[in-house]
Amino acid sequence: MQTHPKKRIEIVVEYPALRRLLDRLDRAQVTGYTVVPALAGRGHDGLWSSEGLAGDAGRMMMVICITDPARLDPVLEEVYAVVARHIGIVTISDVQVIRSDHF
Amino acid sequence: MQTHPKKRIEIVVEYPALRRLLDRLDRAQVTGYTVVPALAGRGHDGLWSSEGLAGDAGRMMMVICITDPARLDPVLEEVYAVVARHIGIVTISDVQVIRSDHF
Amino acid sequence: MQTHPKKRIEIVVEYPALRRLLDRLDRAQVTGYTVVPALAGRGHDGLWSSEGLAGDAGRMMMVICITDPARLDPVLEEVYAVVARHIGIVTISDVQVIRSDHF
Amino acid sequence: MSLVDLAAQNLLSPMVLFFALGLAAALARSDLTVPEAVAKTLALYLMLSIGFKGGVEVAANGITLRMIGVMGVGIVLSFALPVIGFLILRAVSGLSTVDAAAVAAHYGSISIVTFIAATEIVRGQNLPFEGYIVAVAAVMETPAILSALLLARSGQPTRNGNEGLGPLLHEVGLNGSVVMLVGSFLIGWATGPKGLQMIAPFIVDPFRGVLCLFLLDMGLVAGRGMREGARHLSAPVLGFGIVMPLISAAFATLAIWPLGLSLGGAALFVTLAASASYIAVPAAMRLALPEAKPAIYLTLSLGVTFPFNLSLGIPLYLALAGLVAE
Amino acid sequence: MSLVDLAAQNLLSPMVLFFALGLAAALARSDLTVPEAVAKTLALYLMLSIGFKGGVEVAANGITLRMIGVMGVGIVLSFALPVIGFLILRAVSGLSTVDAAAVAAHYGSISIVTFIAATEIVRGQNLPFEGYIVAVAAVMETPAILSALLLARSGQPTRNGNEGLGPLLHEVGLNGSVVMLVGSFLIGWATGPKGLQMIAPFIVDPFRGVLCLFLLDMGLVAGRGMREGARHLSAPVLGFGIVMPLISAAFATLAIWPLGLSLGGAALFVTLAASASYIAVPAAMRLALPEAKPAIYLTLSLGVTFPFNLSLGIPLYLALAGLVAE
Amino acid sequence: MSLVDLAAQNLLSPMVLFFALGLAAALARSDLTVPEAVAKTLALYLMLSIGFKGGVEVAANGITLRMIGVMGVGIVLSFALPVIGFLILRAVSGLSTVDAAAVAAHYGSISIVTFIAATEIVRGQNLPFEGYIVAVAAVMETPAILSALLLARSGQPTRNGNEGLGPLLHEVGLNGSVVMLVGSFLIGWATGPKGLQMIAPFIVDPFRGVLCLFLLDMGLVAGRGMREGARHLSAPVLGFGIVMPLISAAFATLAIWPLGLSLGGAALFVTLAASASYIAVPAAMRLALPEAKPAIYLTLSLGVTFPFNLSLGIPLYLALAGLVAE
Ligand SMILES: Nc1ncnc2c1ncn2[C@@H]1O[C@H](COP(=O)(O)O)[C@@H](O)[C@H]1O
Ligand SMILES: Nc1ncnc2c1ncn2[C@@H]1O[C@H](COP(=O)(O)O)[C@@H](O)[C@H]1O
Ligand SMILES: Nc1ncnc2c1ncn2[C@@H]1O[C@H](COP(=O)(O)O)[C@@H](O)[C@H]1O
Ligand code: NA
Ligand code: NA
Ligand code: NA
Repeated sequence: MQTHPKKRIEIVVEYPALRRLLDRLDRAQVTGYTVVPALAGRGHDGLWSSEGLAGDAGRMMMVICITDPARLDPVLEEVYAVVARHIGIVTISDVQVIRSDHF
Repeated sequence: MQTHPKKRIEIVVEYPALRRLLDRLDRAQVTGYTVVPALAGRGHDGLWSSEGLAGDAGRMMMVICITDPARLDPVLEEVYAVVARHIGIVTISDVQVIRSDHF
Repeated sequence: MQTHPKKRIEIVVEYPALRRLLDRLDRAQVTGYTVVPALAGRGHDGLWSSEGLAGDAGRMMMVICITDPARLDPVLEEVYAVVARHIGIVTISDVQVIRSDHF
Repeated sequence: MSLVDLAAQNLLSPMVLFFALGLAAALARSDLTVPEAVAKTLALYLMLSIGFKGGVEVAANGITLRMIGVMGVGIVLSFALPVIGFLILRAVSGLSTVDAAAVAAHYGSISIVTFIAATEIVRGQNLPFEGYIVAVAAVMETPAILSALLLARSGQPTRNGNEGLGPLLHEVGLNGSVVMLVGSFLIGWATGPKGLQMIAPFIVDPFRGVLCLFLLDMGLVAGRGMREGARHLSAPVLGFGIVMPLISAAFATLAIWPLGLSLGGAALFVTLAASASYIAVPAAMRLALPEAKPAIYLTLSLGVTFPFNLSLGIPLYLALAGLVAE
Repeated sequence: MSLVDLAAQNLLSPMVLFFALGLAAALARSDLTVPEAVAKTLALYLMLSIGFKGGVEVAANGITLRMIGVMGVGIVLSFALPVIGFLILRAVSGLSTVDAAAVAAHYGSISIVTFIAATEIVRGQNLPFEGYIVAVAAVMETPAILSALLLARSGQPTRNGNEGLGPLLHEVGLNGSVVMLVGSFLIGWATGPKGLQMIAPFIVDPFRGVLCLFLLDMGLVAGRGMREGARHLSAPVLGFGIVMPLISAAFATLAIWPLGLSLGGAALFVTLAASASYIAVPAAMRLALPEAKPAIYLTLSLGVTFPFNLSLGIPLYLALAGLVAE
Repeated sequence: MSLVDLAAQNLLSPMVLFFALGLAAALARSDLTVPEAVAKTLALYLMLSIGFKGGVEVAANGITLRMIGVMGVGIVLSFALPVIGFLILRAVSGLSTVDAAAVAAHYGSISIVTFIAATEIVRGQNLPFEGYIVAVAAVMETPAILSALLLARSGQPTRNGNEGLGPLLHEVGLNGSVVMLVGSFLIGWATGPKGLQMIAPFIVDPFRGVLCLFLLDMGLVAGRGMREGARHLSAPVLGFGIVMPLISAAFATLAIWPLGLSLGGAALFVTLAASASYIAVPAAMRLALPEAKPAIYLTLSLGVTFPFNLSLGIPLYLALAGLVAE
């Protein structure tokens, strides 16, 4: 099957900043994204776990966004504007997709 | 450590089509897959969120399948048969695994 | 934006072994990891689903760990020590990150 | 009690107000949410409770010819109403064949929460009703789906055949909510009043409070759906979401006239006909007619018809039922 | 009431019927599920409730020599039964040493839900029972695990030593379900009847209804397990899942003969011995004996022994207890 | 009843003991957890119940000048207490401006669970209290956040302006827990005692039991937080977590002296002032002052102040209230 190269951006970010991040992604006109819940983790800011939490501070989310390599930089800039101030990380990788027009 | 190249297929698909997708993966004789719940997302078909949903229409799932490069095309064909008609996307990337015989 | 190459280790492992795995990652001095719940899957040990489970045996988790290429091998060894005896798989892929010092 | 009084009293019930709270919170973009796992469980609970109680009543009163008659009428309506809905939609809205069929399916099938809300109103008026009505609800869930599939195929010859009707029927018939409702009904029937007594502190006493929480959640989901889905609904489609329940109610009123149901039972039956599915049918449509846009049918059923029925519809159906009930 | 009547009555209780509904739904491949978060919470609720109520009874009656005796017998049985189970499995089944030890561990330990179902049956017969039996349940959970580890090592010299016994004991002893049961027992003990009165509308009144929902879920999980796991179970292993509980029951009946328990208490003790763990021991086995195949022990405990005990076993154990109780 | 008796009785209540169980389990590294979805729902339930009941009381007693006065005093305290807290922290702890402001915000705002625990103690002493106190709780939630933002900016001129105050106020004011509390209050007000009667078996009867389960969960989270966060807390900061509630309580006691509240109402008001937020404010701080370290303010509020208030604080505040109440 013919495939087309894209970039996959994976962001782990604290829940309270999620809405801001998604607004930024919309502003960067990405064609889509998917949010996956994270359960626990560790980083510079220490260990966390969402088990038992009644509130939203202290939960983390993983956001996956497939985008065109040509649009990577503007998208990363928007993402970075949020993640730089909040608890979170960003990774970028190469992927192939089937329907190029979808992204 | 010695590693072996494989392909990682990541599928985001609406929950009602999940059983069909997994049946197709079985038919394509993949050695395994993992299903991860998605919480929210956006794509051509608009925004969605599974929060508060009592029913299953409107939920999305992420399916991850590691497969041999040689078997990629037949697997993709089965996957595509489901995803083409349903709400969802497919990405493929390169990964390394430790135990080649496991996949 | 300038990016730096890292390795992304993705581990799917049964829940009862999770604490051991995370202890091993700490021992290998990774800078962090993220745990994502898995919902269902299939592998050599058959089908499983966490739906309806009151106990923890039979659940699976996905652990994602971004690490420096130079530290990959010692980390993989610790990971492998757990996964070899338990139900689970390990994949490694190349990713880029923005802030190199974070990892 | 006059229709206006009844409507006013209904609008001030905790149930309707919690739904309104959810709706308002979602429209104001509050981050209030009920976790998905809990929403699903609340739905299971409501079906367990309503099914069980219905079964217990049938155990107490036995099967009657009238019961079989009402179930028969229910099945016929579930088959027929989608056809009427489909023809209306094709005439007045610009919806495609497939979208029109999918929407119509929802209106032939039923909404258990609308039904439950109606039982609370009926009970609030101290009206008894036939316990087997919940079985009628169960048999009305699925015929509409078949009806809609035939309608959709009338447009595109054999497009949807690739998975076959067999698996689809299996998936629809064994849909979790159907199994829960029917299973609990059968268990209630088997164990009777003695069984009910054992678990009443769980399925009877807190029932209305749980319903409030569930309606809060439905308000949240409906409000979010309206925010996202409104632009997919043209004026004629919106109008359909209000008019179709009234048409269904009129047909149902006529259809059960000869059957001599109690006032409470008749009101519930009319409500069933007028209600639109939002759990079982959407899931079936994603399988059977994936080309149909969920933004249209989900928004219409949950965001327009459900609020209408909950607030104004049910009191009206009770008044309608008064015209034909014993 | 005769054994047959009792069994028949039990089979028609809402509890058993909801389990059967879950089983049937899973075997028919319905998509009915109870969310994992809710299943876990239902289990916590049941342990909170049963532990607390047991503690309250001990607060009312004080510690007796008999209580200490029964706990001692329970611990001995939990250690000893796995040995018997292991020898039987090695003799009649083709299971490896590790698999046989892992399976045997489940039968020495106990199942709280089986215990709870038995308390409901005992209560349904208006039989009082000793409140401390729930403490006996708690102390019987873990000895079987140690026993099984020793059995497994009898086969392969020192293979499992790499994590040490210390961390394992910590993980098993502080297993969430053990902590919940013991902790609630102690709190019930400390607060006594006054504490119970405060939270009775939560832990007493709806208890049986919640149990029905939990048993529905267990039926679903058991049914799914049977569909997936059945091919891993040979005929001798299947038979073990029925025969071993009977053997355990026989030993337990003899062992408590001298202790003079009430009929209700004796029936519960025999049930504990005959029950097989499906939460605490499987988790421990994944840690201690990861080579043992979960498809075997989980399917056997949850898919064979639990349904047997719930439907026929408990009435039988009640009859057995009648032979030795005061 | 003397203060010592009251404290002793409180320490032996099921509520406090379940919190202690959770704390102990987490500190011992047990894997006992309450699923997140359930924890969130328990919190929603508590707010629904407490809000609704408060509204019903206001419906019964009407709005009074005193009510408006107490709300006004509450708002002023919520604004003022963070300033006091901030000054103390800057004087005695080494915390940065931003961290000190973030911590101070928690102490100006309130904790609904602390409030609920206090209502149970007050009720246990058969003391009536003003229903509108729950509305006072609601209005005290957010002013402290604004206060803290101003304090933080006093340090770094315009650093946090990049998202604007508007969106922040929207997110804070429509925070799920605030909406749930205020919405339920209004619904209770609108439906009055008749509405309460309908849903009392859900929101009243099991309330204390649900609270126990929630406190178990809070103990688990607090214990885990203490294990992780303790190293972030210096001795002065730890001390602040005990002393600040006492200071707040003293101010609150003086401030309501002239208002003539009942003993129960006064005790609850003082408790509100002395309590520290752990749901609404942390979420707001992550948005408004992301540079502030959550390990400090979450650990302090949940791991130090909450346990102190639950065990010793509330009895003390009840005694304090006795000095000024009618
Ligand atoms: N560019 C993208 N990156 C990540 N996820 C996407 C993307 N596009 C779509 N998705 C996910 O796939 C789902 C279906 O996409 P669509 O069919 O375009 O509506 C969306 O709801 C998202 O969860
Ligand atoms: N090829 C695969 N692709 C994705 N996930 C897999 C694959 N094989 C195994 N897994 C996951 O890893 C778990 C354990 O695998 P196994 O040890 O082979 O049973 C499975 O239950 C799946 O969740
Ligand atoms: N090296 C890493 N690999 C995977 N996830 C990480 C890594 N570092 C941080 N994270 C995730 O990102 C969150 C925030 O990271 P930090 O800002 O470093 O505390 C952590 O809690 C983890 O969930
Ligand atoms: Na209908
Ligand atoms: Na046993
Ligand atoms: Na305060």
